[in-house]
Amino acid sequence: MTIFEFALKRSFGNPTNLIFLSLFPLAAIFLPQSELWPALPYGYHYFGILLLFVAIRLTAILIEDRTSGIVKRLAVAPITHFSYLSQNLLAFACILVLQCTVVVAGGVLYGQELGQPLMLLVLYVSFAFTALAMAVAWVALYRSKEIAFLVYMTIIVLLSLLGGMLFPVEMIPEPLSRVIMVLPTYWLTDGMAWVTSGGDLLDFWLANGVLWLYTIIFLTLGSVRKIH
Amino acid sequence: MSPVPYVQGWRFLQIVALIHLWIAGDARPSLFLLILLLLILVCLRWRFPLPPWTAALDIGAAALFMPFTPLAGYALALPIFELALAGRWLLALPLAAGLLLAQGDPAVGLWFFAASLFFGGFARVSLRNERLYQQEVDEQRKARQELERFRTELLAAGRASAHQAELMERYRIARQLHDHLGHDLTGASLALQAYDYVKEPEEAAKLLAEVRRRIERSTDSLRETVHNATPVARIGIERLEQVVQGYGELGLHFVKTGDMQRIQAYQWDLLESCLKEALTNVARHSNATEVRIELQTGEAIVRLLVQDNGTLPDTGQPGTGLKNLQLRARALGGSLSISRGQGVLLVCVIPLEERGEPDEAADRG
Amino acid sequence: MTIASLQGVVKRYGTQLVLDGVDLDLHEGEILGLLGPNGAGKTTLIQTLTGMTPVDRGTINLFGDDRHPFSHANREKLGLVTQEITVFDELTARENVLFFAGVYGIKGEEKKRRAAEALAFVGLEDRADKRPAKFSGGMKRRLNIACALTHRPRLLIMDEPTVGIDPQSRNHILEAVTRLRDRGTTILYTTHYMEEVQAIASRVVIMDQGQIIQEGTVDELVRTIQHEEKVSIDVTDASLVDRGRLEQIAGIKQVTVHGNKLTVISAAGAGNLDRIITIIKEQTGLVGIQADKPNLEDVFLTLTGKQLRDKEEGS
Amino acid sequence: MRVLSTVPWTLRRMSRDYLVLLLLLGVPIVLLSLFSYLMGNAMAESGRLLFHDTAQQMIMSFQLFSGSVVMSYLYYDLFTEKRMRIFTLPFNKSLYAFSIMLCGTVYSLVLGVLLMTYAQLVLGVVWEHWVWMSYNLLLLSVVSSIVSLILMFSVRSFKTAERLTEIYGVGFIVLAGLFFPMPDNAVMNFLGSYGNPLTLSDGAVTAMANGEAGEAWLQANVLAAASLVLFPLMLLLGRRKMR
Repeated sequence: MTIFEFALKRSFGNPTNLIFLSLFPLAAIFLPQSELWPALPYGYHYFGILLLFVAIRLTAILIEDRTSGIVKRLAVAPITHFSYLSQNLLAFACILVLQCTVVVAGGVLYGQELGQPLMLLVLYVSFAFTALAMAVAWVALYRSKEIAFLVYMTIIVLLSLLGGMLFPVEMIPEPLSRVIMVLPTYWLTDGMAWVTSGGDLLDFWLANGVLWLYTIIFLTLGSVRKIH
Repeated sequence: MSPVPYVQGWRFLQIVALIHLWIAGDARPSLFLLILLLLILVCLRWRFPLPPWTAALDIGAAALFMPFTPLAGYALALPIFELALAGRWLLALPLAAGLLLAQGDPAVGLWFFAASLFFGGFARVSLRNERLYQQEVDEQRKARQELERFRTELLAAGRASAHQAELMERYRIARQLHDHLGHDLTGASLALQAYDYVKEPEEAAKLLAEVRRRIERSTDSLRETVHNATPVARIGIERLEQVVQGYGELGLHFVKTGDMQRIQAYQWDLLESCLKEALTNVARHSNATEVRIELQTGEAIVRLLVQDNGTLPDTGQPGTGLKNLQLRARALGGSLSISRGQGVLLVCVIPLEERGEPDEAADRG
Repeated sequence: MTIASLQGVVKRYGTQLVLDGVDLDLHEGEILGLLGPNGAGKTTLIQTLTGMTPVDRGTINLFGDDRHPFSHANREKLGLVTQEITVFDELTARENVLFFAGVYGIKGEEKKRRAAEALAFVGLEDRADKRPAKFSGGMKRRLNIACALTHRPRLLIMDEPTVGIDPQSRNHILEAVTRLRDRGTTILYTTHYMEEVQAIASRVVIMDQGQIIQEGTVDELVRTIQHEEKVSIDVTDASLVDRGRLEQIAGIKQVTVHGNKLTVISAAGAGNLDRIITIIKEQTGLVGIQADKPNLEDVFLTLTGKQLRDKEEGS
Repeated sequence: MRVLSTVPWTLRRMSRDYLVLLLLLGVPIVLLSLFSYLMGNAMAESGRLLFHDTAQQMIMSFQLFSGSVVMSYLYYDLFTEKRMRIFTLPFNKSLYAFSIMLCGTVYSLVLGVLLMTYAQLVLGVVWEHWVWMSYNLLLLSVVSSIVSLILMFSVRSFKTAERLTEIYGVGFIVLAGLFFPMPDNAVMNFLGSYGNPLTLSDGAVTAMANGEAGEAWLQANVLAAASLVLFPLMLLLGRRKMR
């Protein structure tokens, strides 16, 4: 578990990461509630975007390993690529799950209206894994950390815009409103809508299920071993 | 170009088609699970070579949703493609019956299936062709390498026989010198020594005549030996010089240093071929006006360097002529290197055989 | 004993042939210097030998196993010092070494001991708890080596381990490499720097255009090319020397005068030094004689007509 | 004026930096089109297209990031890679830095105008006062460049400076209340109105469109005054850093 342990150490070694990992989630707890839309307090409504950012920041470690040549060393060492990747992902997942828990628990203690906090936590965790898997797949495409990050930023903006995080999904006109159902962020907002307004429990689990299937898909795509 | 990207592309395209059908249809959220399940299988096939039986997983996923949606019927196109790709297209036929179960548009489904079946079969054929082609290329390469090894052995054998022939010739000359020249000269020398002690003029005149006769005979014999030993064709450095003269129109500078005697016949052969090839290339393909040729013979190697001042760009791989020469040079334990910088530079290095008295050479060096 | 070997290895990238039937044997306990210009295929050779890239043809044998040369058991005996400095900037030197020790499955007290040992081996024990971001180039290179030593590899592959560092650090590294060899480690060493190979390698392989074009000991290689000798002679007054007379001596190719220094180039083994000195002594005073020996750089130049290193990048 | 001869080259370098083009031109175009599509013909209370306001705010918002281009060019030319080469050239370094800043500002303005043209020609937004809007884009771009450079000159690490400019850009967008309403207190109100370059320029353009020229000039002049105040500060810090 050396790689796991060091992935944790390195994730917290970077000051910008620290802000992303601690300050932003804490700030999210205290953001106000809107009268009309969204139904969740702003901090919780936008938390998905934060998860997307945190995921790409954490997985930047994988690009660093590739550009610095660490991957070469590990390719020669008696360790499989699978175990390298899974230990890193496990570390990142631990951080994200912890973050979700802190945010939801903080909200409950602070007295935010969260509908069903436990279900919200489940949904956040599901989405955290999806975000992580997406970031891993994305990072596998790039050699430069900066470019991967900048281009992914625009993807995040588009994803959150179309997924109904900056804009109520109901406002999106007909043909597009169907197309956006393929976006993972749509299923997050779908799940969040269930958390606040309730409904068929099956719908909630469907949203989670879709997120988990996406996780598997992106992990399959992102698990390619690239040395250069 | 390999057909593999097209196969992968087709798989993803099928998923896109399903998504389109889903969106154009009722876009029920739960059906998206089916598409994602199939997408997982497609991704797995992209990453790892899955065995054909995994088509059963696609069929299973589709069957699960069959009662609820026509989409599941269309989804059978995926396993049909996989089966056709695996050459089990007969197994794909019963799947087409799924069309009857699905409530969708049978026309769309029919052509979707037919396209999958045909492209699957086509991809199978082109994948197999690619494999066969690669196999053939590899075998040819192997054959060429064996040929090369064989030629190396042949050259070594030729080298050995050349050496043998030289030894025999040397022995023949030595024997001739010893048998005829040697006897006669020894006899003449003895006769001259005896001449000093002979008092009688007749005896002396007889001895002198004998000496003259012997010397005359040995002169003849020497002339004959030398005549026999002198080759009719030009050899060694003269051949190289002749080659150089053949390209008089180019500005050629030929510099040679070292002991040319040490270069063996088979080595001259290679050097000549290299020089010819290099100069032909310059004359044919280059705009060079000056060519510098150096032949250096050292303690252990002979090195031929041909440098021109051409400015035409590199046209890629060296020609077969140079490739062959490279092989020949390697067969003689040497190397041939071509590089392009300011003009083309060709360097051929061949190791020389050990001198008869290596210790002495080392002491002086 | 052969510890690793490549047989008829062919590697293509697209249509480009990078390794063209390479045969190479590594013997236990030797330092094998691998030389060649950029693009000769050195890096690809290392990548195939370490299992980073599969080969298109040919076999690789590591530690006597050619069916599964890259099994975990074999990889535990293999070390790689990469060309890039592959250490984590955000971890201290000791943590870096501990990381790689952990990857090789070393645990507990043993791990700490091995880490300390590796750091001491490259002379970084007093900097063990500093971050490499503040290190000089040479210290980073040394840490880079230490990271490959904790598992005590039998075969250590070093890909240009001394690029861009000061002479002092370089000597330190070279000395460490010879100490490793004395401990019984087999080392494959690639570099641009001839003098390093000349100093430490027991055998040299020269690559060009994906092929091995020469191999042998340094002495053997140098001897093969020795077709001329260069002698520098310092005299009291060079203007008094009759160059024409010197050039008439058998074997002399060239005589040049630079200040009071005469440079005489003659055919190898001509044995004419005595006569040269006699003639010079007749004409002026002799201050000193110095014979220049050819080096591997010259070997490479002789074989290919190319410099091993492009002039501008040499430092 | 040897520095002048470098200007065309600086502009050419900037126009070939495809990543920046993608982020500051490609992404806004996509976003504008998307918003235009999503909002359709919805009308605001003022009687204008709802999308008109959004497009105006978005085009303005992207000017906040104009500083990052200037910053990275200055960083690579004067502080790292090309430092030695540039410092041996026979021209005034401060002037060169200034020319890069001007180029970056103009470049950003050009991108802004391109976006306006796209919005008008393709998306059907009718800008009332092209010149006035361009003038405000320029002011915003100047202020952003100056702020970025001040940040860069006052912190040691370039990475930190980059993060700070991102915080400046995103921060003022958030403070302007574009994502969610800000809490109602004096500080936040100030930062959401006269204390925020984005709202100032946006307000100036909207005021002019509504025919309130006095209010419009007031807001624009506040922005201009801010850049006049910040400029000497930037010079001071820059001179200290460059030595």
